[in-house]
Formats: sequence, C-alpha cells, structure tokens
Amino acid sequence: MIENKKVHKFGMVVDLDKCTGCGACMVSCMSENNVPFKEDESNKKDSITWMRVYKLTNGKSFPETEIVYLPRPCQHCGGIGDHGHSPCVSVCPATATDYGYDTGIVSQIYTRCFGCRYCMGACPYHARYFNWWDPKWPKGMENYLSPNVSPRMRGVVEKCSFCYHRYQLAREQAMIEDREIEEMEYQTACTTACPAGAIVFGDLNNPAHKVHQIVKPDPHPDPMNHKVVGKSRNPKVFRLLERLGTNPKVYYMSDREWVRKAGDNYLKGEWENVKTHHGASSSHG
Amino acid sequence: MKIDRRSFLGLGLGAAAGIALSPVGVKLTDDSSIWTQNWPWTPVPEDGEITYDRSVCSLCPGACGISVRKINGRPVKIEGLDDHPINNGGACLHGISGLQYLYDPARIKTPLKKNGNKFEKISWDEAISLVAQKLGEIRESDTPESLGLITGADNGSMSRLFERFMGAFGSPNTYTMPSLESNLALTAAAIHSADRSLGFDLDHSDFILSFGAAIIEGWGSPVACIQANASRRERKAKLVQVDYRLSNTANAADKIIAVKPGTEADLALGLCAVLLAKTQISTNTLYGDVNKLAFAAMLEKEYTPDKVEAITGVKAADIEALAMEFIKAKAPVAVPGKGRGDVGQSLREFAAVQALNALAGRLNKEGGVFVMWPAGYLNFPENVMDAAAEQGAGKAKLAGSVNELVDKLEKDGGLSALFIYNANPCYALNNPEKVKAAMDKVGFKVSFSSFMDETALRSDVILPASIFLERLEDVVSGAGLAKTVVGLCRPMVKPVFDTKHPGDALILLAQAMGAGIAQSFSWESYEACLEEVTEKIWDTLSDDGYVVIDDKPPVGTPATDFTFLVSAPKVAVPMGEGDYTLVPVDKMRLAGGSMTSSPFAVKTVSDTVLSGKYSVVEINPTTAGVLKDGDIAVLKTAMGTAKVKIGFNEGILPGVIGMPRGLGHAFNNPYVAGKGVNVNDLIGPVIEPGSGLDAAFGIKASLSKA
Amino acid sequence: MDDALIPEGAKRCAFPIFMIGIVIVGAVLLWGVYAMFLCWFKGLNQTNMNDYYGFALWIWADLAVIAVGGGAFFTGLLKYIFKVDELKNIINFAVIIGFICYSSALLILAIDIGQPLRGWFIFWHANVHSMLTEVAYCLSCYFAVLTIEFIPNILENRQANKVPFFHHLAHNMHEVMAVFAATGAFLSFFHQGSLGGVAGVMFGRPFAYREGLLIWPWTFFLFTWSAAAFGPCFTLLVTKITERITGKKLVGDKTINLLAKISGWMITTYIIAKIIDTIYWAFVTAPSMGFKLSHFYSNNGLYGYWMLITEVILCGVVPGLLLINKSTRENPTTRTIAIILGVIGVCLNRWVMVLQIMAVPVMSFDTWALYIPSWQEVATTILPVAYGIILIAVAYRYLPVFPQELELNESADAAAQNG
Amino acid sequence: MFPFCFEWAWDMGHAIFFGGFWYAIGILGAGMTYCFLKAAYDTINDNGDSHH
Repeated sequence: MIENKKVHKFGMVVDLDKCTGCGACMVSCMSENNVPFKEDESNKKDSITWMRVYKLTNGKSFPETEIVYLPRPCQHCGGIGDHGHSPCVSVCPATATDYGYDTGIVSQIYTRCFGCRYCMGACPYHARYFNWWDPKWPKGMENYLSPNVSPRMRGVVEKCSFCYHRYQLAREQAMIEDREIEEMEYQTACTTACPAGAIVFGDLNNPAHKVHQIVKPDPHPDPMNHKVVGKSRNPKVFRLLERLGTNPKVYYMSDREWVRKAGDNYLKGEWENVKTHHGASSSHG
Repeated sequence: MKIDRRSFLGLGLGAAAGIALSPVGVKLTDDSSIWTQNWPWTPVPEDGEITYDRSVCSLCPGACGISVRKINGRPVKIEGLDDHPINNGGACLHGISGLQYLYDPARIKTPLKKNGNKFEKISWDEAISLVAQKLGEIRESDTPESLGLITGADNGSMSRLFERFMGAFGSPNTYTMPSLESNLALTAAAIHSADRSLGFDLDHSDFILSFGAAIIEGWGSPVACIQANASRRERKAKLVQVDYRLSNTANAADKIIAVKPGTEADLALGLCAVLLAKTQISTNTLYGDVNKLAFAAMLEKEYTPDKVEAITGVKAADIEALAMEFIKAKAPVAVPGKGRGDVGQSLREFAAVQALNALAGRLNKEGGVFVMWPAGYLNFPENVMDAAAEQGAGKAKLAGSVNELVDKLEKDGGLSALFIYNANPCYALNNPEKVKAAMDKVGFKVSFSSFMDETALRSDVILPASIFLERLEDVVSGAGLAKTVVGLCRPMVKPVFDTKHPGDALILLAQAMGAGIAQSFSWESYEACLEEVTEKIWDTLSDDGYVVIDDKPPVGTPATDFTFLVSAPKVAVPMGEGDYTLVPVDKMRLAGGSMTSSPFAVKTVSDTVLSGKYSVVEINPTTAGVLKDGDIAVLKTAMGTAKVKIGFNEGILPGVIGMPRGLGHAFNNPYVAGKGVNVNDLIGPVIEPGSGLDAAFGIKASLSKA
Repeated sequence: MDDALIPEGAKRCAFPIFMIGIVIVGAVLLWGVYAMFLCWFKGLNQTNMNDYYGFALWIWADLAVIAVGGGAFFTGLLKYIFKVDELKNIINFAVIIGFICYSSALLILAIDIGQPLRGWFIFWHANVHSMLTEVAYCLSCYFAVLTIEFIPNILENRQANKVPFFHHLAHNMHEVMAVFAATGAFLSFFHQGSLGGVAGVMFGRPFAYREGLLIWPWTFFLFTWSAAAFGPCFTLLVTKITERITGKKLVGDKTINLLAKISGWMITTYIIAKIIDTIYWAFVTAPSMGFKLSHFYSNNGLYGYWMLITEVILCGVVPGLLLINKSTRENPTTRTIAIILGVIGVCLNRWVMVLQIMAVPVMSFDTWALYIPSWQEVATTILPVAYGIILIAVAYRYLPVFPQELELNESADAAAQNG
Repeated sequence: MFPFCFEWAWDMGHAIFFGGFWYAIGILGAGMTYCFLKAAYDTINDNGDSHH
C-alpha cells in the first residue's frame, strides 16, 4: 500500500539562547489549535497554553542577573527505555491518549477522555491542561476556528499534539504523490511562527534533518542510566528531567551552563560529573 | 390467570431478563456515547478547501508580510509570509492573533451618533451628511482652521488623504501621535534636514549600542529586529544595552551598562566627548557640519567622563572603554529610543545618540544609520484649494505637537471640530485625564475608529473603519528600518460589520461637502484613488504584494547640524516627590499606543506582569522596604494613585519601579480591558523645550502597603 | 409508629426523635447534593482544582474512604475464609460500613470526573496498563460483592423476612457467602493495591514513584496492607461512636479486642514495611532522580517533615504498639486513642500520596503549588459522611445488625431494673 | 471490554486483566443466579423452615 514505511520520530530542539520570550509560539499554537481563552487568564494554573514559555533566572542579583525563556510544549515522551509508555499514556484508563509508534507523537482523543486527570498528575512538565470551563468564544469569533483541530468541550484534557493535523495533511499529499514527506512540509505552528528561528522541528530518526544534526541522538541506552535513550551527543543539548527516564522528544540547547543545569535536578556535586559525562558520550557512537 | 406470588415473581424476573437482553440498553448506551462526545454547544468548524492569501499586517508600524490561511474563503490563521523582505516568514504574536480583531467584542458595528451619554445607531448616509453639515457650518463661519486632526502614523496614502482633506478644508491643524517613526523624523529634521527619516542597519552592524531600545520587545519593526538579534551570534555582532532594568533586550545583550533612568542622552554625549578627545575623526573626516565647534566646546566642558559619571552613574573608565570599543568596531551603530521609542521620549536623547553615530562616521554606511529620503511613491494630484481653504491653511498651527495641543485645548480650547484617525490619545498619552478634559473642549469630534476605545467613547460621531483584514491599503515600512518597502494590504474578508474603508468614508464626506473639497476628492472609491496615486508601482505592488523601493545605504554623507544639541536645555528631573522613580516598561506581549492587545496576547501575559486585576510592578528587593513579593501596595505619584501588586525583580536598578505599559484599558472588552492600571495615568507630561515632545520618561513615586 | 419494622426485642428511640436526627443530618446531605449538582451542571470550575492540582480533596477522600472501608474485606476474609468465628458479631456492621465507604467512593468518582456521562469509557475503552482501570474494575466489582453481602442483612428485617422468597434468598446467600467473600478479598487486594499503584507508577513524579515487584510498585502492597491494617480500626471506631450515640453496648469486648489485636499486628507489620520503604525511597530511589528528601519537605507552608513523622510514628508506630500490647489494648481509653490515631494515620497517608505529590515541584524552575478546596468540594466530601450516618441510623434501627445486642443489654436492663 | 472491540489485543496484559475481571464477574453472577434459583426452588417447595 501507500504507507510511509519509515518509522518517524518527530522531535524538536529549542535554542534557548535565541528565544526572546516574545510569545509568538504561544499565540501561533493557540490560533492553530483552536485553543479557547477566558476573561481572566492571569492564573496560569488554569490557563490553557499548550505551548507555555517559562522564565528562568540564574538567581543572581543585578547586573549579574540572567534570564532565559524556556518554551515548553508537550514533550512527547517515549517513556522508560523509549518503549512508548510515556508517563501519561501508560496511566490513561480509557486509552484517550496514545503513543504513535510510527511518529513518536503522543495523541489525545478529546471525545474519549472522560476527565479523570490522572495523566495531568503523571506529567511532570505540566504540559496537560484541563477544560475547567466550556470554551466560549465572543459572538462571531467562532468564525476563525480551524476545522483541522476539533474544539474541545468542558471536562476533558488537552495538550500539544505537535500539530498532528499538519502531519496528516502533509502525509496525505505525499501519499498522493507517492513519496516521503519533506522536512519542511511538516512543521509545527510554533516552529514556523518563531521570529527568532529558535525552534527546529523534524524527524529525529532522519540524519538528513536539521533536528537530527543538532541533537545527534544516541540510539543506545545511556550506560549510566538505562532508562534513558536518545540522549543528545551534542554537549550543549539537554532535555528536561532527563534522569526520570521520560525520554522526551523536545530537546533544548544553550551555551550557558546554568541553563543546562536547570533542565534537571542534581544532588550536590552530581552536576560536575554529569557535565563531563555529557562530553564523553559524544565519543560513544 | 390468577396472579399469585409465584407468577408475579416469574413475571418480574422475566421482564428484567427481557429488558437486559433487548436492544434498549445497547441503544441508550450508544446514544449517550454519541451525545456525550459531541455537545451541541461545542462548535464544529466547517471544513473545506485550504487556500492561502498574501497581505500585509498594519497593526503596528512593522509592515510585515502575512499569509492568511482560509477554509472555503474563511480566514482561520495568520502566519508570517515566507521570503518577505521585512519579516522573512516570521511573525509576532499580535499579528498572528489578527483574526481576533475581526470579531473583537469592542468593534464598532455601525455608524454611531452621540445622543446625550449614549450612542445611537445611524446609517452611513445620515452619518456622512451629519458630519458634512457640521463641517459646512465651520467653513461658513470662516474658521476652517478650527478643524483639527489627530492621526497615528504619517506615512502611506491614508495619512496623505487625511492631510489632503485638511488642506482642502483649510486647516493646518494636523497632529500625529508620538511614534518611533515621528521621533526619528524629528531627529533627522533637527540635526540633518527636514523630510528625512532614520533607518538603522542592524542586520549588518557588528556592534549595536542600544540606548534602552527594546530591540526584541517591539522597538521598530519587531519581527525584523528580533531576526536581526537572532542572527547576531552567527555574525559575531555584539549588542551593548544601556538600561536601568534587565529588559529582554538587556538580557540578550553581551553587556549591560546600568544607567540612571533619564540620563541616556548625557551618556551618549559623554561618549561623543571621549571620541572627540581621544580620536581625530571628528575634526578631520566630518564635513559640512553646523555648529560643530560650539558642540565640541560644550562636550569638552560639560561632558567629561567624570562629569558624566556623576550624572549617569556609569564609571568614567567604563565610559571611555565603551567609546573606544564603539569606535574600533567595524560597523558600529548607536540606537536611540527607550523601550519602543514612542511615548515619553526626548529629542535631546535621540539627537545625542545620532550625534554619536555622526561623530563615529556611521551615517549612510552599511551597518550604520541611514538618513533616508521619503518613500516618494505616492503622486497625488494638486489639491484644489478654494478661497476659504487658502485663507485657513495659511494660518499658524495651534501647537507644535500633540502634547502641546492637549495643553492648549485644555487651557483655552481653540478647535471646534476634531478628526481622530488611527489614534487613541485618551489612553496612549501621559495623563489621559487631561487629554479627556481637552477633548471635552472640542465641540464636535469625529472618530474613524474600528473599536470603541477610550477616545472613540468620547466622540460625537463615529464613522467605523474596516480593519486591516477587511481593506485595501498601501503599507509603507519605516520605524527605524534601513530599507523602504511598500506592501499591499488586501481585504482578506468582506467587512464583518457595517463598516467602511476610512478612505471611502473620507471620499464620501468630501463629496458631500461639495466645493473645492469635493473636487480634490473626485475618485469614485479609495481603491481607484490608490491605483491612481501609486501608479508607478501599482502593477508590481498588486502582483507581488510588495515593492522594495530602497534597501541600500543612501549615497553621500549628510550634513550634521549640532545647533539643537548645543542649545537644547535639559529636561527637568521627574516631577513630584517620592523615594522611587516610576518608569513605564514596554513588553512584547502587550500592545502599546493606539493598538490594543488581542485576547490571545493578553492570555500570554505572565503573572509577573498582570495578576488578576492588578498590574504587577517590578521592584528591586533591596529597596522594597517593608513590602514583600506579592503584596498589594498603593503606588502614588503627583498625577494619581493606583493599587498594584509588588513583584520582586533582581533585574531592576534599586529605587526604580517598573510598571508594564499597555494595561488598564477601560472599554467594553472583558478579555482585554479592566485589567491592571494604565501607567500613563500616573505619569504627567513634561514637555521638552525645543521639540514639544513629552519627554516624561518617569515620575517620582512612593509606595505603601495597601 | 414504626414498631413493626424494628427487630424483635430491640429497644429504639422514639420515632420523632429519630426523625429529628435524620432531618438534621439530611440537611447537610442536601447541601452536599446541591454542591454535587453544581459540579455536574456547571462543571469542575466549581472546584478550586487546577492544572497543577488535577487530583485534590476528592481523590484524597476517595482513597481515604476506601482505605478505612478495607475493614469490610479484611473482616470478611477472616470470618469466611480463615473461619475466625468470633467476628460474626461485627461482620454485619463491617459490611455496612464498607458498603457506605465504597458507594461513597463511587459517588465521589462520579462527581470528580469531567465528563460523568462518559465514565463508562473506562470499561469500554479500557487501557489494561493503567492502575486506574484496575481500580475502576475491582472497585465496581467489589461494590457488587458488598451489596451481595449486605442484602441478607436487609432481608433479615422483621417484615422482609416474612416473605418466604426473601427468607430463602437470605438463607441461601449465607450458605455461599464464603465464595463471595473470597472473590471480594481477591478484588479488594487488587484495587486497594492499584490505588497505591496509581501513585507509585508515576515515574514522572519522584515524590510518588516507587520501585517494586514486576509491574507493581511497593505502594501497591503497602496500600493493601494498610487498608487491611487500618480498616478494622475504622470499623471499631464507628462501632464505638454508634455505641456512644445509642448508649448501648453492641459488640462484645472479646470481639472488639480480637479485632483490635489483629489490627495491631497488621499495623505493626505494615509500619515496619512502610519505614523500610520510606528509607529506601529517601536514600535510593529519590536521589537516583536527583532529589534530596529535604526537597519534598521544605520551602512551603504545609508539607514539612512533621507530616512524615505524624504519619509514620505518631499515627503508625504508636497505635500499632498500643494495640499489640495486651494491657493497652484492653484498656478502653488507650484502645480508643490507638484506633483514632490509626484512622488519622491512614487518612494522612492517603493525603500525602495524593496532594503532596501534586504540590512538590519537579522541574527545577517550578514552584510549590498549594491549594485550598472550594466549598463545593468540601460539601461534596461531607455528603458521604451525612449519607453514611443516615444509612447506619436506618440500618441500626430496622435491621438485626448486631447479633449480641440483646444479650449484652439484657443484663444491663436487668441490672437497671434491679438497681 | 470485549475481544471484538478494536482496542483489544491478544496479549498477556489483556489476558490476565480481563481474565481476572470476567472470572470475578462470572463467580458473582453464577453465585447470585444460584442463590436466586435455589431461593425460588425453596419457596416453591416450601421446605424453607428446615434450617430454623
């Protein structure tokens, strides 16, 4: 059949030294994915932002203070050993969220979700959002809603899908033309919007893709922690909470050591070892 | 049959079994499943064919190319246009959320007439004849100069059309809201020559010295600036930010020069003094300069590093080192304009920074600053001026700037009618209460607004404008860009409400007025007008969607006239009393000036900027006194008081309070208005002698626990 | 007035007094029902839960009532499988308490989920890897078991028992009760465990995550064990309260002490396991993820070390020791203190395993999240308590719940008459 | 869930999980059916007093 035979592993790398925190990715995501809004969104703990930009500081005082903005979409975790049992998928009682073994994308089926919120508890990234309210658009504004992403209803969980509908559209086109999807054919809305070009998206399995070239994912389990697969062999690249074995497909990049260190939790003295290990693993494959 | 206990039992059991086995259960389950998966009140967007249309965003002066995705002709998404000469595929959050403006709850849906305190709906015919009649009365009373106009931008065919109307009517009283563009034009006029603008070639500079310019937070053409910053690392270009707080730009910079707020001009002059003292460039290479010697003498006397250190708080040694680093760079450029560079700016500061560029020989050089000619693609036919027009247009303007106009109106009045287009002075100028009082002195105000904003609410007649997605217009770049690109904004959708293109409204009005005015506006529509006046470039413009007029450094070195700098007296220190200096802070995610944020943009605003109904003010913990992070406090200035939330921020100079700009709107849009405080309410205008600009960068303030 | 329904020979308060009590508690119940409908019709925005606190008061209440309801399965297991015949004196009541706890748990779940009408998707689209699926399955099945165990007691009502079919049905159900009890024990073992597993499998949450055996994290076994250990404490506590309110001795001291003794040994063994688990987690599991114990217990207003100490020592070790020691166990005061501490301890454990998990930041730049429930949450959480009180009152009034009631109070009555 | 549902997979997880589930349901169902039938039988034959 006209199946795309290659197994993709779509992922992203965000250059934190380029990100300006402008918020274009957040809005592009909202507008692409029919994310609703309410009158007061200043309580960030109930504000649906599939892409959320965190602000980190190095904790030093002026003028040594440094800020970094960290855009956080769903990390599309592969779970321990990258077997597809991401923290959220493995706990969902109704199979309303699923791991796409052909894409590495963690999906969410809104019409099946019954709102138990176990997945939200399981996700350490706070990437999952609950519709506490029925989404309401001011009169007439539903007119801009896109048919490619179904609007959600009250009582279900939603999250970033890596703009899966864009993949579907690109895949359909590629199938018709009997070819593989080109790198630039499938890009997420946040990637295309970023004015600083800080986000690179593509297939981590495809050495021709820029994301692969930057990340250089190690296909073997980390010898120091077998739960971890796909660790970057680029010493400037890291993942959030990598040690937990969630194996996210969103990587971050920074020249600054304190930023890389902020990506995970380390006991006293551990960072020094990890830091060097990072470099060492680049000789690994 | 006798119903005994046994048969009753049997019947009951049988019925239960029957119901369990019948399809009723399955059917109900199935129905509830379907029903609960598709709530009738959850919208189901209509599907259809996907198409893309190109246009230009005119929400801000950035003039970015946009691509509008449509489903069966229905716009669903705005994205940056790939390969566009300004934004090259990038987009900012305001542009991306552009579709929300189409259906904004505060949109004005029909022409309106003020009746007492309420607006009543009227037809376009009624509205036009009402305005024409009022204006006719003014002309009959032989005071055509008492019609005023406040506009947002002063480039492009629409501003020319409004000016044309004023000319044909017979009034010189045209005012523009302060913008980076107008401030740069003023600077060019003050130290080079009139009718020029300045463009900063950030893309090719290897050393950007920014005097507080929020290069990645909305200064100039935001997307182009963010892209220029993003490419800095590959180009090995340095950014040094002079600032009093850790803005995002300061954070992205290689180096921060912490400076007392309001002393940026002195620092720039101090750098000029170092250059003069330590290098030979100024005396040898600059030519055709006016008052250079007086300027040099002033620098030598008043702006020695030690003296500048005392004023700015920057160490003398650092000033010297910075000046040398600047001059030794291959392509340095100094950039003026604190924050977005629009409100609360001083011409002295702009001019001082430009003098630094001039002394360093960076005028009209790649990677430097371009002293640019006007875009010059518009060719309007001669205005037909009747006697009344000739007489009125010859009179002197009431005031030199919009700020002076407000002053004048508030004190003595002087206008009998006022047009407001593309401007929201009742929100965007400092001390809006005074602006409102000034507005009340004007008998008849006509607004061409799309939204019922603070200023539209105070108008007598509203001729609602279609927004950029509903209209055709030429959008010319400016705003500090070192290139001139004219883009074509095209209607992406039919007007959603009973609105008109303001150009069409103006043409209708002019024709209703008759006489010379009608003759000056003899086009059948704005579209016909645009086609005629852009004749030279119309074909390319309509085919490609944009025309690059110029993107190379202008030829030759323009003369520099230091007279203004030599004579410019310093602006008074911030008014009022208090231990702190309150300064407004521009944020990328909050629109400033006349543009209002969209619901999406407001949604992205951090809780360290807006928390519930409170604006969060930045304050260094070391000078917070008894106040704690998250406390509600009363912020008091000479202009007013406001309840704010305290947000500790290590990244701000001690003693300075940073307050976000763009909040505190008061009109009917619950997603955007009624949140936080308008910082302009707390700051009084301080008019700069010699420029008429409101140079109030801040104000003395006190804080106490609520 | 309702004399015909009251068990033969039993003394009950006057009907109007009974009704006054019911009406008072019923008002609280209606308040809860009102809040419940608010949540159903307006949605979960009625709560103070948020995206950080996806699980909050309700899930704690759910886990807590199931834990304390564990007395039913454990007593049933001892009575019907291990043939500890002495427990026949309290089994009916244990079953009623269990029935209340489990029906409450199901009701809370029905309020807690965002789309209650889709609740059955958990059965229809089950994900067998999810601990919550296991919980739902075993919970609903075990609720069926409890209903089955409760039915004979209902049928023993003086009027119902006159109907021959009901009489026979009750009799036959008693006959095969051991089979039901065994199934119930099996189901209970799994869902109590799965509830522990719910927290333990969350490998993205180092505070919750535990290593374990095959697919079961240690919390799986700890939860089952703690429910079996502390459940009887709750049964004893409710019995004590009922005795206090009715002013009658309802269960013989021998039975009470036996159950207390069993509970004591269960608590003691559980708490040893819990301590080992805590030490392993604190010094091996969490550090392997980059966390020090202090990360979980500082920098916030509520979750300090006191929580851990209270749970493990004060409400774990102490009641355990008090109940295994014969003198303190048989002293009504120390026994009561022990069972109260035990109930608090298990509830605190469930609180920690639900709310503290949500509160602890995981990303290095995240912050502690604290939450205060809304009144709607509080009302719906009190609702089951009111419902339980009413059900116990009705059951006590009309059903022969306590086999020893007449015997224990005859002598008292006689003594009173003689005196 | 039944084996004819599309999410069904013939693997260990489903076999153990649903095996246990249907087993429990089966026992409860069979037990209750027995009780009802036996009670009905006893009622009809009215030898119910024997156990008193």
